[in-house]
Amino acid sequence: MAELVGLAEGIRELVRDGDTVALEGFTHLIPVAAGQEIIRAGRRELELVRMTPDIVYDQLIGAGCARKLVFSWGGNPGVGSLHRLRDAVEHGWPAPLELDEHSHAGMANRYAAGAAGLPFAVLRGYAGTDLVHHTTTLAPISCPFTGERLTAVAALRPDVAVIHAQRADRAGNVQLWGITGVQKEAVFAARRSLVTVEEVVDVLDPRPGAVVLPSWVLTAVAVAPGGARPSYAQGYYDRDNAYYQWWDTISRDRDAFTGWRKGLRQ
Amino acid sequence: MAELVGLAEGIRELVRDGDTVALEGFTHLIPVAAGQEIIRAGRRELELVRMTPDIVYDQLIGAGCARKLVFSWGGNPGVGSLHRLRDAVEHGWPAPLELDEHSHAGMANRYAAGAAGLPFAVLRGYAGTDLVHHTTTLAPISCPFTGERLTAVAALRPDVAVIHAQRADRAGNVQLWGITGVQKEAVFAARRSLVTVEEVVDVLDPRPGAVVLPSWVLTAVAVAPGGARPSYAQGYYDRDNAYYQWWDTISRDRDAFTGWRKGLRQ
Amino acid sequence: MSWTAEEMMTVAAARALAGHTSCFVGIGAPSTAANLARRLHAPGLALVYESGTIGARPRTLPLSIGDGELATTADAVVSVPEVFNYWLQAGRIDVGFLAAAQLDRFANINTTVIGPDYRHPTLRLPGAGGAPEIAASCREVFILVRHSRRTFVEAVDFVTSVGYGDGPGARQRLGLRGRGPVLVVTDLGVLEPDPASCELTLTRVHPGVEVADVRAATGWELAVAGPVTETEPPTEDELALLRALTEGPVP
Amino acid sequence: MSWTAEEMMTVAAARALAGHTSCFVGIGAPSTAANLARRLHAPGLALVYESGTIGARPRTLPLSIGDGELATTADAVVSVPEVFNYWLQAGRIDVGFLAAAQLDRFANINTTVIGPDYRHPTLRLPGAGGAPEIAASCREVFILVRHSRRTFVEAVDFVTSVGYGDGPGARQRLGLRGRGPVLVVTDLGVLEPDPASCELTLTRVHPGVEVADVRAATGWELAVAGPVTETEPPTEDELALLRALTEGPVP
Repeated sequence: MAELVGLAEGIRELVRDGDTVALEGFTHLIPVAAGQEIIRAGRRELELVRMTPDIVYDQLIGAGCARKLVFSWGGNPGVGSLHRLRDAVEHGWPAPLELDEHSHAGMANRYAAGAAGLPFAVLRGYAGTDLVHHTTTLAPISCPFTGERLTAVAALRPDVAVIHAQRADRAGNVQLWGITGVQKEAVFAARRSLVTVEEVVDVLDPRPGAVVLPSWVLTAVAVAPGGARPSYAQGYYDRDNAYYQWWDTISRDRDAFTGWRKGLRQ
Repeated sequence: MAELVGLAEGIRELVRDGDTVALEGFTHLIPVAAGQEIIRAGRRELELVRMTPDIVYDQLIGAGCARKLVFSWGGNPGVGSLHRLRDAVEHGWPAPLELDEHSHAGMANRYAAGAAGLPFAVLRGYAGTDLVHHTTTLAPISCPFTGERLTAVAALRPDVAVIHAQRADRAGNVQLWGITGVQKEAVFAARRSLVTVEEVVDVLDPRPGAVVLPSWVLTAVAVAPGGARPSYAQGYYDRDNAYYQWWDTISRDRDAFTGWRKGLRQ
Repeated sequence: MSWTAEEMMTVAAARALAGHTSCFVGIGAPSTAANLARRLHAPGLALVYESGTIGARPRTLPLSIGDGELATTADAVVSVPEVFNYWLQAGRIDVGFLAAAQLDRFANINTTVIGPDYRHPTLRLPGAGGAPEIAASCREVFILVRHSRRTFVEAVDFVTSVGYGDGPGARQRLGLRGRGPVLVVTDLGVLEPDPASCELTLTRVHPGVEVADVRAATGWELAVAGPVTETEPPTEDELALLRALTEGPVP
Repeated sequence: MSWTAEEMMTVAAARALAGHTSCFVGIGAPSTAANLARRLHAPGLALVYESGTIGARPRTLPLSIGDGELATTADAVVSVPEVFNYWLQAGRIDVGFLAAAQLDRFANINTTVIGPDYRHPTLRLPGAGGAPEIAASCREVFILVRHSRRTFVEAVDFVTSVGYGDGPGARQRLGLRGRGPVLVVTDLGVLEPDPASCELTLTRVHPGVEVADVRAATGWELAVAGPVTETEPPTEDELALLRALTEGPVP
């Protein structure tokens, strides 16, 4: 059963130096507060996994938490580049960043394989692209029935997955709705999981489109109101688009970023 | 876009002699009216696919519509045997029935592969069982990353899938809820699809747990109130348990069955 | 208060669920036992049915694994591919409950055909259903079956679901990740696999049953544990709750 | 009424969606064009976004492919694995819209890195996202991109998404099941693959654009169709609806 924990405590217990860590949330419900708590906790040498590394991963990378990035699309959505990610890749600042790069379909299937307890997934993809030359986590595979050539991708098995959800009940059952992305797969693929929620309620009344993750498949739940800002939490708050634009200016400059980083410490 | 058709017309157009036909519905929303319409249409040499062949498949098999059965569990749920299925397998009456037999996990993954446009799926399953000696639609496969031995199952690609749902709107968008089983996968795996519904409504207001199949992924929709009886349609009617027990007595005896079969004709 | 052998079997199985988090349930006696356990000592036990209902809390015994009551009371209803891939195969479920038409000394199960020829069976049974993967992937498996020589056979006619295969090491060689059957509860007693030989061994008899009765109902030379204990008889509470369950709705 | 080259590009792309059932949409110009098409001539066009929103009818232009407006107005919201496997990969989507940082004469696309060394790029771009499988699996692909020698290059630095590979037969050899890019709409005109050579060929220029302008903005020796036609200028209706879309909420 999931333990109800404080956010700082939960992050310090569940995310350790050197871990493979997946923070998921596809534009919606991005676990930003949890990501910034990882920076505060001073974690190092993380292998960061995320389909769409965006602002919070730019922050983690700029803060020097990451050794490696496993991803499929790294940008500031609707705005432009992730400057800290680019600085790490283009100039090795603050440290070189190893990449394991896939397509969205590949990453989604890697999580799904992990969630299903399989070592790999099969998809139609990658044929003819240069992605095949730059990752060791894909391989050709033949259909044993038709002989067709397809692509196998290695399962993702993060040490810990972190997601944000709208709410939990007192037993630690979690409910999220709206665009629910790849969060169930990320949690199921991981050895440990932490879910931050907007609020704890008595009863999770059913909602159209809701995904429910029972307490017994989770490790910990932490209340973190506004924990997805500047992304949005459907039914709670909208995306803070100005922050995304503001981040573009802060992150362009190492000094401005360093100032932001210092301000993050309590 | 899905065409709104009459049930008899829809079945006659979409289900042809010799077709591979999947009627799905996991205990709930079994398309019984559609299945009986296939009997009325006198279809022959069908390859019938269904995870849980139950009364309606017993009827189709007894009526001589089937050449082959692809399945994972064939029984009268909560009651006992399917006597027409047994008579076909044990005594070749009214005709021998070829079997392609799997486990539920295998069948579910075969549909999922078909739905995803893949020729096969991979699972942990079948190792050590005698199922491997009696079907050509499974094969060993090795993980290209870890070397682990797993099982590949061939995708199902029925010519036509038939399911029953609670309702559709006038544009032919379909909504079903409650236990939704493997219906989306069956429809997506098939080349053509027919959905029978309890009713047509103006607006499909969202419902917790509902699956929506847009009109543009379906071939035809037919109104068939009570079309899942004697199984149930959540929100409309309960399972008619007496029918399941009554069927046990009718189906035990070839003459009693033949009488039932004659009564089915209009 | 008197009770039937069937009731003793169900109560013994329900008791064995104490301390477990989740249970993959088939219809019939397993479902009754699991629902009894939730009312007795395991109110938090998550029932998972292969129809995709996760954490169902049925107020009455379901008529089938896809009963509407399961969907209405579940924490979540997921698709059938999802329940098998993400929940069962991934090893997320503690206990799987299985029945058997035939069972051998290594707890291998047949629910497919009776007779030597698969193509021309003496008796066609329903088949595999969810059982092979339940047997492979649950952390532990409980088998619930009535004791008779027809069921407890020297060799099963068809291996539908693997117990311990041909003995020690077989599960590992086959890549099966769960522990396998740890408990066989019958209407006569309880069998458990010997830790060294994996052979099913009589460890308990139900009240009023003699070891000789169990031997007589077993189609192989049954191994018997040094001390065979006797099952505690059903308590009044257990029987009252069980009968309320099997005889009608519980509020 | 006057218009910008960007507006002409979006209108031309929206027009090309006529007669299509479903469209896999990326954010930016493709999303604007697809939403314009729904307001103009294709009210039934099903918009599918990689966030899993199926049949979204956004009342305002989404800020991202995961905008809440998409979820709120969609026929269905499915998981990200599902949208890629069951909807895109299965070949269920008519048209996929792609952008490009670099594009070659065979419509191969780079959105990964600029520079010859992947490990040490001159410019790190966002990467693949959904594009490789959109390019592989949609029945047809439209590419929307501004025309410049920086973008229309002799050879892309990295093949992120495959157009026609190295020419005729390449898609078949690679097992790609969609037809590939059938239309490249730019701010200068429209390119289409030559049916025989698969090479992108200028078939239309937008009003006021000369063939020489397009040649000058293309980094390879551009093939030009026998008759190059001129795009119909945007109508007042098209411009009014487009501006209402890009400038604020539409009721």
